[in-house]
Amino acid sequence: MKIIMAIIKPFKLEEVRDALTGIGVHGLTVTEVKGYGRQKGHTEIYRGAEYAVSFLPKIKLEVAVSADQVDKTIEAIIQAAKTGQIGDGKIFVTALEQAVRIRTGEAGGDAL
Amino acid sequence: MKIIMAIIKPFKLEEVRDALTGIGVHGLTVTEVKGYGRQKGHTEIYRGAEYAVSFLPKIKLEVAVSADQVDKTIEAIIQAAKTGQIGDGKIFVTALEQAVRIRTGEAGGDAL
Amino acid sequence: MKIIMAIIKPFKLEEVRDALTGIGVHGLTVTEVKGYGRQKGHTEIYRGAEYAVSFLPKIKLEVAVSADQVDKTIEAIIQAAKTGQIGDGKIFVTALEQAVRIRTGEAGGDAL
Amino acid sequence: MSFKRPIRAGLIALATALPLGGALAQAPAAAAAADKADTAWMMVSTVLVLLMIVPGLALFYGGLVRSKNMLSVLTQVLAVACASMILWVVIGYSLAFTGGSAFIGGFDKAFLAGVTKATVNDGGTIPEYVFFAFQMTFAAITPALIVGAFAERTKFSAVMLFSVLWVIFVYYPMAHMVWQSDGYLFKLGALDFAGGTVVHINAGVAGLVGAIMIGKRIGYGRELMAPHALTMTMIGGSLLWIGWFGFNAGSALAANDVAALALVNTLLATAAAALGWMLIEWMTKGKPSLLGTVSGVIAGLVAITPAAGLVGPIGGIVLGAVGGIVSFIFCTAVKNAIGYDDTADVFGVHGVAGIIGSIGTGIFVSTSLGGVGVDDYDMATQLWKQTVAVLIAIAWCGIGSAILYKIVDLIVGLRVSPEKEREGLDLTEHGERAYN
Amino acid sequence: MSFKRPIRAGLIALATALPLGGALAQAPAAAAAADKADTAWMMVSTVLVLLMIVPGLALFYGGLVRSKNMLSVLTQVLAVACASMILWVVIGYSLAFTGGSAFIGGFDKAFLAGVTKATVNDGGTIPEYVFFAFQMTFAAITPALIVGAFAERTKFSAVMLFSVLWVIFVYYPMAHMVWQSDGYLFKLGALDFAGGTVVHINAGVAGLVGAIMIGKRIGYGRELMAPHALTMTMIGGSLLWIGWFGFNAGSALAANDVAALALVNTLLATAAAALGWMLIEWMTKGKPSLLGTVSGVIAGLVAITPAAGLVGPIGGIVLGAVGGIVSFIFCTAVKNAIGYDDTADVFGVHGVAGIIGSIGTGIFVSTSLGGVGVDDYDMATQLWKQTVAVLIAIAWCGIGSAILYKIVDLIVGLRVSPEKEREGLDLTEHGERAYN
Amino acid sequence: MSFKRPIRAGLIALATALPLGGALAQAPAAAAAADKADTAWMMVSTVLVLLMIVPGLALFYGGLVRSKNMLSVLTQVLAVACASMILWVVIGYSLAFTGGSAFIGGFDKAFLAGVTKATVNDGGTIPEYVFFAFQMTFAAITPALIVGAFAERTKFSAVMLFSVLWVIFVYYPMAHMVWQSDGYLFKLGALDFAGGTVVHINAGVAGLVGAIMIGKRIGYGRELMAPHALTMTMIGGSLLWIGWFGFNAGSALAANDVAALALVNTLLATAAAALGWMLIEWMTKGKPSLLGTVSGVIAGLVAITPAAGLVGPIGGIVLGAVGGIVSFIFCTAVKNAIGYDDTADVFGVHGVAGIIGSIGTGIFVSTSLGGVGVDDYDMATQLWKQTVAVLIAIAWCGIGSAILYKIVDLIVGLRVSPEKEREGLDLTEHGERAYN
Ligand SMILES: Nc1ncnc2c1ncn2[C@@H]1O[C@H](COP(=O)(O)OP(=O)(O)O)[C@@H](O)[C@H]1O
Ligand SMILES: Nc1ncnc2c1ncn2[C@@H]1O[C@H](COP(=O)(O)OP(=O)(O)O)[C@@H](O)[C@H]1O
Ligand SMILES: Nc1ncnc2c1ncn2[C@@H]1O[C@H](COP(=O)(O)OP(=O)(O)O)[C@@H](O)[C@H]1O
Repeated sequence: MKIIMAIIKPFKLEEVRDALTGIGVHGLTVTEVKGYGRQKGHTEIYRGAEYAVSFLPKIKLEVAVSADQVDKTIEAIIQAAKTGQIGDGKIFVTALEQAVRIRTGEAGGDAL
Repeated sequence: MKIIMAIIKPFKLEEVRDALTGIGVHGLTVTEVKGYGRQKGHTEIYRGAEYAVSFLPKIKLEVAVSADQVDKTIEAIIQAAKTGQIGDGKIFVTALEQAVRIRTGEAGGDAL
Repeated sequence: MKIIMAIIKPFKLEEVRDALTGIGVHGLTVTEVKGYGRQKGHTEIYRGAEYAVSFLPKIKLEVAVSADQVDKTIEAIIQAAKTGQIGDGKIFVTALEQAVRIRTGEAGGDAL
Repeated sequence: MSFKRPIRAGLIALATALPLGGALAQAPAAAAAADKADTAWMMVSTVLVLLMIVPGLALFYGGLVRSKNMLSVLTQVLAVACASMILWVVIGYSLAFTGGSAFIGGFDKAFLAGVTKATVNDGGTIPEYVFFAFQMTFAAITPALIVGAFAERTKFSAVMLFSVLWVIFVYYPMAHMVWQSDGYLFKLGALDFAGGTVVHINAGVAGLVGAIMIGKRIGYGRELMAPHALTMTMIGGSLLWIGWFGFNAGSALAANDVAALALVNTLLATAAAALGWMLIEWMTKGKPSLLGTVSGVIAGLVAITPAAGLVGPIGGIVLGAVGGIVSFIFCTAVKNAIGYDDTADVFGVHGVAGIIGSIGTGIFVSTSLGGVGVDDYDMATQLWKQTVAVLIAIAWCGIGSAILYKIVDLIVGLRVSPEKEREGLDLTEHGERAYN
Repeated sequence: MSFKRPIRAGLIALATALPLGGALAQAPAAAAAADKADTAWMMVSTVLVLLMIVPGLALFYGGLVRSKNMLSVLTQVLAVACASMILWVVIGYSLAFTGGSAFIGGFDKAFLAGVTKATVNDGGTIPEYVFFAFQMTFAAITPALIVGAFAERTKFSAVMLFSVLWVIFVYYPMAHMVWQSDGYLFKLGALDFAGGTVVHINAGVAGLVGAIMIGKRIGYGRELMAPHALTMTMIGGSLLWIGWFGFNAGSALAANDVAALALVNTLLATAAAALGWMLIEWMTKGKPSLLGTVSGVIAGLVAITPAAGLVGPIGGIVLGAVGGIVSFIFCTAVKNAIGYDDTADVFGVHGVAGIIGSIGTGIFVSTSLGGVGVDDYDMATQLWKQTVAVLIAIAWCGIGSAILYKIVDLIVGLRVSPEKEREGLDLTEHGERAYN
Repeated sequence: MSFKRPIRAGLIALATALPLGGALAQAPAAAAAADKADTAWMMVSTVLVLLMIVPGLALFYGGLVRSKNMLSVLTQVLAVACASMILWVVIGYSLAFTGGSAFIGGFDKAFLAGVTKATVNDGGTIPEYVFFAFQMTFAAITPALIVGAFAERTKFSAVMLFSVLWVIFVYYPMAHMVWQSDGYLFKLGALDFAGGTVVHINAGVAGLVGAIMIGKRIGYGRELMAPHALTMTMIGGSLLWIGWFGFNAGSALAANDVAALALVNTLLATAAAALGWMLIEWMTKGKPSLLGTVSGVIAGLVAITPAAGLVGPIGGIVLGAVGGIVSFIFCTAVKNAIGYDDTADVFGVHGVAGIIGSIGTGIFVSTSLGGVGVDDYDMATQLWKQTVAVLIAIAWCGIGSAILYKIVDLIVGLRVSPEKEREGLDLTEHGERAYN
């Protein structure tokens, strides 16, 4: 099993969610984060104080999937989240050693 | 060492925290997240606009533990977080290769 | 590749960001979290209700780096985030199996 | 001092000195002409009391609950006030402010029968429409005050049904007894300038009974239930203060020297109470808090309500400070000792400071203490009268409310399911969220 | 009933009965003396209408948009109101309130020429300065009402330019036609106590045209666009109610019985509308919401505006309830069926309830229904006059606004780029963020 | 123009023209009767000034700080105002408004000695209680204005102690000098209609001295210190505007033509300043911001304060616009050049616009510029008098404040520890959090 963590633009969340359910991924966890990268930030001005803000609002998705779903999950996310402009985000894949469903105690692939 | 990431119902946080300290786990990090899964969402209505909201508030816990603590940590979380109803959440375990305590520079198990 | 996750004190974020860009790390993702550990919490009083709050505001950083950058990244974070007082936080390193840049589809080290 | 005294001018102190008999018959008051300055002031006062309710009270309570129940509190306060206003035109005004028995009025003015642009309030100088509207805002705020006590766990339908029944069976009789010239407490000579018994003790006791009968919130005492938005509580508390000038100085029913005195007292007693609560909290808990200071503001306002036009400024300061300090003790020590869950401390603030104010009015009205005095004043006698009024209010409201909660429980059920309580009333009862 | 009637006392009903000719000439009114009680009330009313705008309206709208556009809405409301005030002193007051044609006034009082501390409003009892200021707040709120319709996607420069042009070419003529004694609708005898046509239908129609011409927000109908802060909407709605007493009862231009009636109606019609919207929502959608109840408050206020001093309290309650229910139907069913994107339902609430109120005033003004009556009243005739006024307002404003939007689009462009709309107007148009 | 002029009617312009001697002796004013319309207006004005403080000023400042210090600002504003009110009854009113030297009054009215329901303000038409209350709100807001300058780093105990000392040693003498008929600046003939020197320059200078002496916030200039809730700042700014009508138009002490003029100016100057700040910011920084527009509102209000009843509407517009623009320049360019950390720009707005208003009043009071005029007016002379008043205010307040800060530092310490400052004052000084 793998955990796929994707950083995407906030307004793409619904599309990505739909794309994932489209390929049979029915669970995910979402966090509001701030991202720093190549995408240019903006300047905020409050009276005399000017701030160059380089952290931009992003959405972080975490999806646990079985190993064989990894590729099409990545594919689906890219498809849905891509705008082609800087700041579209990243997908990171890490190994998931164990998964447990709290309600039932089911473990492994059954827990997803 | 492992990182145990658990998604639980928000009101279970205090109980889980107590359960973990009960078994000697004295550090954890908590994030407010939104979860999407089998648990049914709800409908919000604002004048003429109706939204089916499928993302539900959850709490994500991250706990770094030594390998031998993994099982009892999982056990403790299940014990405390379980209500038996859909949406109780998941526990995910991933390998932790290195841990460092910023204050002291201690590394490995000593850092936890 | 590795993912370096660091829990730091909120007011250290800018310094750490600067330290990381200083060593050539130009992307990171930041989450507001609450931490529980040795650092003493505080008491809040609302009329007759007193709450011992043990969860303290922290910042979680996630940085994906190539394997050879791990050490100097850890070093830079420690350097910048350390105050020497309890609660400075932790650095956790996990393996990153795959990274993809959504915009271009680039994978691996090129995606960082 | 012998200015003409309108009914419910808060000047019950003078009751015995004035010939009321004739004026109280439903004689056409139309002959009297309204005074434009008094009219202007009383229109302002009416608006100010509405400001106390929305957004004042709604925010004050809303900030104290958890974010998942914010909108439910706001909705309850607004809807209860609106329902009470419509009831007021239907029967409320008539039952409270027409002659009848010593305990309740009649139906003569139901649906505002006989009230026109030309009628003037009984013995007064303002259009009866304005008097009607001013009193309506009192009838609207009182049931809204109660909802703070059982917030975060009660069904919206139950809140609405209870409020409607409560204003009819508890509020109108109390208002009649205290403010109408043939009312039992009015005739007794109990002093209540602006509504210490009718509004505050009444609401406080109803809240206490509700908090006990509906039961504690799930997790009370174990889970963190910190106020989710003290800024809103502070805005609400501030607007309550602002609006309270309509409540207190407006209760003079004229832009005169009595209103001026009530204005001064509503400033000073409140400031004293805010500092009182803040300082005692600082001394006993180690830190002076915003919530404490704002709570002191409300306690001071409640304490000065029955006394506003009757005591001198120094008396007002003492009354306010005592109100603030005793309410603090009640909300921190006594409440925890007893162990009920009054979400917004409706009893601890409105009930307790209301009682202190009502009793204290009997003391500080004394000319020897700077008060305006009462004919044939005798402190012991006056204190006895005040105590009777307080006890009647507690008894009437306590018993009446208990019965009504029971009835509502049988009809629609008082409490939401534990799942709904967990998820929050905003989503489950109202289908919306406060923060997106 | 024959009290002296100042111009724009909202008492157009009496127009035909009064000899106006002479008084309207720019005869020096300075001889008349201001009444201090009326002055006090009208200064308060002026302040209350300003309270409707800031923070009232700004928060009411601001809470309804997404957090990334909060500040843009607040800025637009504030800046538009300020610009409209400055315009008012330059030419607005003169164009609206001096004699001229049946459709627009002249330039006699541009820059307040001839207005001094000693001049009194035409035929009235308050300093002309106060009359000027009171009317100014009406001219300030009307364009600010419009911005809710095209919020979240319109350039700030476009909003400012449009507003300036709109008050000049749409608002001033309408105000003149309805409120000035030689205005077309004034002479026709159409009733509009406090501004149902001039303010609400006018703003509602301009909003509708704007929403359609500027187009839907990106993602409208697909993405979640839930109100980001209903607490702010509730505060705003409440302050609109509070301030509306200045708007309605202030339109009597005196602290008299007419103001008193308007006060009562502004309480009761609003409460009825709030409950009306809440109950029908409860019945049809399953849950009573805060947003629904607050929307009912506004719908009720709009509906009672043209009728406030003209109908009896029971008529007011009916009018309010109908206004609330019909606006609900419009904002939920009709709007979705038609498919335009009026962000804050400016048309659905102000337009629709404004029309209901304007027509309904023709009915409930009838003495047989408790109204104050009109000389030679005949329901059919009066309804016809009311309908003419409504149609003229819709046509004038609809056509005028469409032309102005087009002009603004040509000069500065109406809409921000999609990227800016995505990122939010707060950052891209104003360089700041609401929540840090 | 020769209406009767009460002490501190803001009409210092007429000082020389009136025989004051006799009236100023503590002759029993009780014989005079209060005017009910004036009383109504002044009670409203008193309430409005309180609205400026809570929640107005508290929110205006609170929104500007970081969320961890929100409650500390709200608590400071509220508690300082309450303390100042209690002090006012103890000695403040007497020291400011009884005869004595040219610099300070006596103790004759300490604890309101001799003030009863029957006494009327000196030479005026309102109950002395109302005059007392109105002035009390001025004494309450002034020290509260200061706290914005050193917010986010100062001990609560230090704030309280400083405020108490400051009102006694700085405010009362200034109020006496400017507003009491034997005061130095009153006799000099310096114009200050509603408190430009006593309130705004005074608070601005005290804030500046405090910001410098207490030092910068940790991280100032390096870390992001963006306002955490501009919505609150906007609500606060709006309520300041609303309440300022009590401050300015109330300073006429009557519901008369002077109040009417002040009302108009308080609308127009403010609108002009808001637009002025917004436009110059748009031109120089590229974007018009909400914070800028709201800051302009406050700058305009401050600038028009000393001039409100003395200049014509066009003069008011010019004064407001200049106030807004110069304050903008100061808060953006000058402040950064000098390099002190005045958290909420108390000096940049209140100090700077206060000075502009005070000086400008000397210009625009001229009848040739539409002002009401001063007997034997000569622009140079008047400007000199205005300058003297400004310089005295700066000197008196600057030196006095510096000494008091030093004393407070010695007794309780001015500043919290760096750890506490990092964690935020809400938790460390008040034990509570704003957002849960
Ligand atoms: N090395 C990294 N580690 C963690 N997150 C990263 C890293 N680089 C980028 N990100 C995240 O991805 C987001 C997008 O990256 P950015 O460089 O702006 O654009 P792009 O992915 O299109 O090249 C960033 O805002 C940040 O949240
Ligand atoms: N595949 C997944 N990857 C990541 N998080 C998941 C996944 N599936 C479920 N979750 C998280 O677990 C929560 C509970 O899952 P859900 O399916 O609703 O209930 P249950 O765990 O009881 O079957 C979800 O809200 C989501 O946050
Ligand atoms: N075992 C753990 N797993 C996950 N996070 C931890 C763990 N221990 C500590 N943390 C995080 O690190 C933060 C700092 O830890 P703490 O024990 O307070 O101080 P220190 O790191 O200086 O010893 C905590 O607030 C928490 O967020």
